Amino acid sequence: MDMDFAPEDLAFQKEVRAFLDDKLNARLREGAAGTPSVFTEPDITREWQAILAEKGWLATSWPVEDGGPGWTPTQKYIFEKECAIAGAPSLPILGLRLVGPVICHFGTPEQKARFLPRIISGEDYWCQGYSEPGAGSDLAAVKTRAERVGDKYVVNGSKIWTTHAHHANWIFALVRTDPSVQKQRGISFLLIPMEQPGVSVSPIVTMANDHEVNATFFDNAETPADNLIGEEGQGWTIAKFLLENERGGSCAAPALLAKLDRIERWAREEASGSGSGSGGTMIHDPNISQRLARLRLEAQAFEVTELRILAELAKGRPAGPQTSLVKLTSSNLRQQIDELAVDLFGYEGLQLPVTRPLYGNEAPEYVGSRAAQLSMPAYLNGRAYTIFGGSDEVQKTIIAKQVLGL
Amino acid sequence: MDMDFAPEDLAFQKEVRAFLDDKLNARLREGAAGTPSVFTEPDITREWQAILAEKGWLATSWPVEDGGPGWTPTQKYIFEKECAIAGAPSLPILGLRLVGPVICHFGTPEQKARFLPRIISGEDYWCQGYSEPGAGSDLAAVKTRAERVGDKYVVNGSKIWTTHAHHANWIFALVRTDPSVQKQRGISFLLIPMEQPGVSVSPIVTMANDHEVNATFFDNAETPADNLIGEEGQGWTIAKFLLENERGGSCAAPALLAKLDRIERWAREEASGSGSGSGGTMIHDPNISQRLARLRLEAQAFEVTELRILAELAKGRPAGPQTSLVKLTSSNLRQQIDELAVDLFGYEGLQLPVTRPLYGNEAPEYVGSRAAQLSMPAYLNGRAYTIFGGSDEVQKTIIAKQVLGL
Amino acid sequence: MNFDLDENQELFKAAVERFCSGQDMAARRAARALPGGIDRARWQELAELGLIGLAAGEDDGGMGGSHGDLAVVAQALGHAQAVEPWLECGFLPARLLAGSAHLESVIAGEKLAAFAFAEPGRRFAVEAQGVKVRGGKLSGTKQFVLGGGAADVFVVTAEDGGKTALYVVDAKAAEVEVRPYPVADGGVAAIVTFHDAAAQGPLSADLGAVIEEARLLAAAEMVGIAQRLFADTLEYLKTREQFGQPLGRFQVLQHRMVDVYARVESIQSAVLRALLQPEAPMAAIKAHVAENAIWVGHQAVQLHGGMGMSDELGVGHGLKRIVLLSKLFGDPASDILDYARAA
Amino acid sequence: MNFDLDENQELFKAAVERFCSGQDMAARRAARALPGGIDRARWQELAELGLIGLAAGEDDGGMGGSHGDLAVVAQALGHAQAVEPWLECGFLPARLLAGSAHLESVIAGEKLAAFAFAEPGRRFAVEAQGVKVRGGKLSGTKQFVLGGGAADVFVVTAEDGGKTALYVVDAKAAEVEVRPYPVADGGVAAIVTFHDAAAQGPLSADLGAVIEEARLLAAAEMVGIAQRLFADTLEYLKTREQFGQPLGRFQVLQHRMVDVYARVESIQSAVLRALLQPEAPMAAIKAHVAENAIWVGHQAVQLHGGMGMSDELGVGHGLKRIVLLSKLFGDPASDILDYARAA
Repeated sequence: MDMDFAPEDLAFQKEVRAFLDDKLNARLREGAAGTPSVFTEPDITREWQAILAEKGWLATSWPVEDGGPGWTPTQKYIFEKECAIAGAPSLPILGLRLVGPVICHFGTPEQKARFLPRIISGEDYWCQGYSEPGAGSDLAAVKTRAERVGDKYVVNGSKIWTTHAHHANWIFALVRTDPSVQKQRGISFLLIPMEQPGVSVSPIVTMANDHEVNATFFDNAETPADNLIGEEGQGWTIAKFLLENERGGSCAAPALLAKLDRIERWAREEASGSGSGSGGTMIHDPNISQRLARLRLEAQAFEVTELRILAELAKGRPAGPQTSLVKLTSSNLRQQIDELAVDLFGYEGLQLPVTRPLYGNEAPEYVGSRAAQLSMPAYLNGRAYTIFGGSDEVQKTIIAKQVLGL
Repeated sequence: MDMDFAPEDLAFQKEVRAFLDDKLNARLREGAAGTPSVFTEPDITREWQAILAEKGWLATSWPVEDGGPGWTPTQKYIFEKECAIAGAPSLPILGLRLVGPVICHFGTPEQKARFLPRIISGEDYWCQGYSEPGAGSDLAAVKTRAERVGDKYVVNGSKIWTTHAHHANWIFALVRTDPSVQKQRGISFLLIPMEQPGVSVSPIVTMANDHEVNATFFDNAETPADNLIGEEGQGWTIAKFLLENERGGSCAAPALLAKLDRIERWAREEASGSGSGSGGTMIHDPNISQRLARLRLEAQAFEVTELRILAELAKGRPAGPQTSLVKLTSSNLRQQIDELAVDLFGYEGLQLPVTRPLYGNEAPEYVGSRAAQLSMPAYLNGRAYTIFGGSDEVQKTIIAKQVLGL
Repeated sequence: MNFDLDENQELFKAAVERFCSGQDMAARRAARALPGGIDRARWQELAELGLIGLAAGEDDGGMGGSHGDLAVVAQALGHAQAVEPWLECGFLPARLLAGSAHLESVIAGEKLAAFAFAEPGRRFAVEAQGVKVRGGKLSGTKQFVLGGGAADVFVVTAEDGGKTALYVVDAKAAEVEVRPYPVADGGVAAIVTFHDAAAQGPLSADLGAVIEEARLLAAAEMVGIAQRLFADTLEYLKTREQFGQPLGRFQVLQHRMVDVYARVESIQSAVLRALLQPEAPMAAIKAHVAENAIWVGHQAVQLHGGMGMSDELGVGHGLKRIVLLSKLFGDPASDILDYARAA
Repeated sequence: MNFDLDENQELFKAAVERFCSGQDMAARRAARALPGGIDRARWQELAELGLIGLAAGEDDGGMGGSHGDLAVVAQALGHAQAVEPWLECGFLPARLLAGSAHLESVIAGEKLAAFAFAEPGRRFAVEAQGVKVRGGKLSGTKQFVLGGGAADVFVVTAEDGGKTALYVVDAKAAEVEVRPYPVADGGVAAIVTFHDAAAQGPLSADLGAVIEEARLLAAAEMVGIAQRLFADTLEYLKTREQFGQPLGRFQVLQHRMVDVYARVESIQSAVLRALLQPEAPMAAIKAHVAENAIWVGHQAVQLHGGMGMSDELGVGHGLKRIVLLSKLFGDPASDILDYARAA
C-alpha cells in the first residue's frame, strides 16, 4: 500500500504548478475567491478558459479526437487538485463537463463539428434545462413539450434552476417528445438556442442576494430538428450517461482542505474579544479550534476516499461504491466549513452585501475583511449544496437501493 | 404567567420532603443508586413499597375507591419529583402503574377484590407479556394463543422482554383468543399465574451483564377463565388504555437534572490527568463542562415542557400534544447523560462488573468510586431507552401521523 | 402555575398580528430598500400601538411592560416575520434612555434611536474601549450599529474613566460619520465614527441588565420565527407532491419534522423558563435557543428544496434573522463556553 | 498509489479469519470466564501463526511487520470479533520488550505479558508518577492493566529520576499484588501494586512511538469492528420483518444505513491515511475513528432492537470493544482538544 504518485505523475504535477504560477494572475484569483455563489461569473471564467484552451488543458474529460488532452484519471485529479489549491476560477462546466461529453459520445459528426469548437472557444455559453417547476429532484416528471413540426421542434413549457441562463446562448434540455408513452420513455435530449423570442429568462435571486439561477420559459420556442441528440426517446439514457460521467473520479477534498487552511489563517488573525475569555486570537477559542480540527480530520479522510476511487480508476477497474458517497460527503462538509467561517468572524460575519461582484473595483466596501464579507453569502448559498443535483434525501434513497441493496 | 406552585401544593411538597427525610433510609438510597438497570431489584423495592403502602402513598394513579391517595396531577408530580431528587428506589410499576389501573378500570368487583390488595401488599409481583419473539415493537402481531377450554384458558406461545418475569408470580399478557378475525380484533388481555409447570422463564442477559428481562414460554399453561380482563377481543383497547394512561402527566426531568448535578459534583472531584492539559479537575475540561452545560439547558427546558403539560392537566384540560414528545426527549437525554458519566471517569469508567448487586455487602470492589463502577453498566443498559416501549423510530412515526398529521 | 397568556398579552399579540398582516415579501423588500432600511411611517404606526412604550417604565411615560409582555411581542413579531427592528431600535433605546429627554419622542416613534455598542476587532465584548468620552466629547468607531443608517440619535457605550458608560449623540451632527452597510437579515447596520462629537450623558440605565433582557427577547423572537418555519414547512410537505405523492408521505421527512417539532417545543420551554425564573442564565438560554433555531432554519430551507433557497419565500428570511439574532450580544458557542466555565 | 493489500497481508488476514472461524458467542464467553480471561491454548495458537512475532523486529526474532501488516491484522481481528487481546498483550509487549530476554517466550506465546501504564487519579497521563523505581525496586500502583489477571510478566512505566522509563517485573513475585477486575469488552484488567518489587530494565523501546503505533492499531481494530457491525446490521435489516415487511424497506432505516455506511468508509480512509502518511497525527485520527465507530455501534444496537441489547449477539460486544479502544491512551474529546490546541 502506498499513497504516492508515480514519478511521471509527480513530473506532471510540477508542470501544472509551474503553469498555474505563471498564468493564474491576481485578478483571476480574486475573481474566484470573490464569488460566493457556486459558479464563477463569466467575465472571470472566460479569461481563464482562454488561457487553458490555448494550453490544450480545457476539455479535460473529452476524448483526444474531440479536443481532450488525453489525460489519465490521475492526471485529471492532479490538475484539479492543483487548481483548487491555487484558487483557480471554476469553469463553465455546463458546456465543458456536461453537454460537451454528451455531444462527444452521442453527437453526429455534424453536431460535433458545429458545437464542440464553440464550447472550447467560449463562443457558446451553455445552460441546462432539467428540473421543472413543481417537480424538484423528480427528473422523470418532465412536462416541457417538444413537438416535431417539419424540420424543427417547437418547444413549450418551463425549466427551473437554470444556472446562468441569463448568460447563456444555448440550453440543453430534457423535453417530452412523446406524451403517449411511459414516463421515462417519452423524453428526449434537445439543444435549443436561447436568443429567440420564444425563450424568456426570469431571475431567481437567492437569499444571499445572488442571481445565479433562473426560471426559463419556452413559448413556441424553436430549434432545428438536427439539434436533437441521439434518437427521440433516448433522453433518459443520455441524462443517465451524463450523471454517471459526472460520477467518475472526483477531486472535491483539496478545495475543502484549502478552505480550512484559509480559515485557520484567519483564525490566527481574528482578535478574540468575546466573553469566552480565551483572549488573544480566535485560534485559541476551544470551540473554533476543535471544529476546525474535526472538519480537517473529516476532510482528510474524505481526500483518501477520493484517492481510493482514483486508484481503482487508474488501474482500469470500475470505481468502487464509495463513489456514491462523494456528493453527499462533500456537500455536507462544505456546509459545515462555510458555517465555521461565518462563526469565526463574529459581527463582521453578519454583513451581507446586496450588490455584485465582490471582487475588483466594483465591489462594495467590506467591514473587517473581504473574507468576512464573503462568509455570509457563501454560507447562505451553500445551503443549496444538499439540495441541487439530487438532494441529500434523494441521494440516500439511491445509495440505499443501489449500493446497500435495501 | 408563572411557574410557581400554589400554597397548598407547596405545603404538600414540604410534607413529602419531611416524609422522605424520615423514611428513605441509606440502604434504600444506596440500592436505588446502585441499580444500573431500569428497575430496582425487588429486595429494595419491597421495603420501600411497604413504607409507602403504610402511608397510603403507593398506588398513586388508582382511583380513591380502589386505594389511591386521590392526588391532583400537581401532587403526583410533586411526589415524583421529590422522590427523584431524594434518590428513592423505583417501584414495581408493572403492577402499580400498568395492570393495576387496568384492573381498576376494566376489572369486575371480584377481580378488583382479588388482585388489587395483593399488588399493594407486594404479595403479587407482576410482569408484562406484550412483545413476542420476532415482532419487536409490532404489538398487533401477537401469536400467543389462549384457547378457552371449559372454565379455563390454555395458553401456548412465548413472550419476550418480560421484565422481572423471574421475580414475578403473575403475568398480564396480550393473547390471541380468536385467530379467525383481523389482527387487532382477536386479541385479549389475560392474567396468568407464573408458578405452574406450563410456564417457563429463560433469562436474557444484557450486554451490561444485567439480568432484568427474559423470554417467557407458555406450554399448555392454564389460567381460570375469570382471569380474563374485559371481554374476549377487547385486548387491544385495553392495551391502548394502558399506553395512554402511561402518557398522562410525566415527571422525568427532575431525575435527569439530579443526575446532572451528581455528574457535576463528580466532575469537581475527578482529577484531570489527561493530555488535554486542562489540569485541576474535570470540571475545567472545556468539553466535559460544555456537554454538561448543554445537557442541563436541554433538561431544564424539558422540565418546563413537563410543567406545561402539568399545567393543562391541573386545569382539567387535556394534555397538549407535547405529551407525545416526553418519552422521545427523556430517553435521548438520558442516554447522553449516561454517556457523559462514562466519559467523565476515564479508565475507571471502563470497568464493567459481572456480578450483581452493586450495592450492599455483596457488591464487588470498585475501581476509583462506586459512581465510576456504575457508569458503564448504566450507559450500556441505557441504550435500551430508545428501543423499549416503542422504539424512537416507532414513536416518531406515531407523532408524525397523530400530531403532525403527516 | 400558569402558562396561558393574560388578557393584555393576548391584546399585544393581536396588535402585532394585525400590524403585520398583509406585509408580504414585496412590502418587506420595499421597506428594506428605503434609505436606512426602515419605513418610518410603519415605525410610527408600531409606536402608536404602544409597542415601543411597552418597554419604557411608567415613570418615563411608558407602559412598564413585564418581561412576559415584551417576550410575547418579540415572539409575535418573529412569528409574523416583521421587518421592523423592534428589538434593536424599539426595546433597546426605550430601556437605555430611561430618564432621558429623548425618550418621549422615541416612544412616540418620531425619533429613531440606534444602539452603538460593538467595536471593530473586539468581537462580542460589551465593555467599551475604542470609543471614549473625554470632556463631554465622544471619539472612536462603532460597527454593527443596527438601524444605524436610519437613526436620528445614537445611544453609545463609551469608555469613561476606565468604566463603560452610556451617552447619547445626535446622529446628524457634523462630527458623526455614518457608513451604512447591509446585514444578514436584510436590515441596514452602520459603521459610525465619532470625531469629538458632543455627548449627552451618562445615562442612568443598567447596561448589563438591559443586555440580559435583550438576550431574552432575542430568544423569544427566534422561537417565534422557528414556530413559523415549522408551520410553513409542515404545510409545504402536506401540499407539495413529488414522485407521485405529497412529500409528507416520505418517512424520512416525517421523522425529520418530528425532530423539528421537538426542538421548537424545547426552545419554547426554554424561553418560558427564562421568563419565569429571574435567576435563569439568559445568555446560555439564548445560546440553547439559537443553536436549535438555526437547525430548524436549516431544515426548513432543506425541506423546501430549491424554493427554500430563494429570496421569494419567507423561509430564507427566517433563517437569516435567526442567524443574526443568534449572534446578538454573543454567539452560542461563546455563551455556552462562558456558562460552562462559570459553573 | 495503491490501496490493495499485498500478498503477505492477504495471508495474515486469512490467518486471522481461520483462527477466529467457529468462535461463536459460547466460545467467547468460555474464554472470558477463564481465570484472567484469556484462553492460553488459543493464545499460543495465535502466537504460532506468527501474529505476535509480526510486531517484533527481525533482529529480535520477530517478523518486522510494517504498520500496514499490523493494521491488517488488527482490522481483521476486529472484524472477526476476536476475544484475544492481541493489541494489549501481543503487539504492545512485542514492541516494548525489544532487546529483552523475555521477548522470545512472549513471541512464542509461552509467556503472557501485560503493559502497566495507567495510574489511579491520573486519567490518561502517560508519564509515570505514582509508580517509581529506586535502586532497582519498583513501588506504587497501576490500574487498567489489560490482561493483567493472566499475565506472567508486567512491562511497567515508572518514574526514574524524573523521567518515565520501562521496566519488567515478574507478575508472580511476592512483592506484586494483582487484583483483577472485569472491563467493558468482557476482558479482565487488574490493579497491580508493586511493593519494592525487583525490576529489570530500563528497556530501550521508545515509549512515545509505541503508543502512537498502538493508537493506530486501535483505530484499525475499531474500523474492523465497525465494518462488521455495518454488515451484520445490513443483513439483519434485510431479513427481519416487522409491520409486514423487511425492516430494510423503511425509508428512515435505509437512510440511517447510508449514514452508517458513509461513516464506515470515512474511518477506513482515515486509518489508511494514518498508515500511509507517517506524519499523520495518530491520536487525532484515532479520535476521529472512535467518535464515528461509537456512533456506528449505537446505531447497530438500535437497529437490532431488543436483541441488540442482549449479550447473546455480537453487536453489543462490538460496541463495548469500540468503547474500550476509544479510550485507550486517551479519549476522543481529549485527543481532539490536544490536536486543536497544537494547531
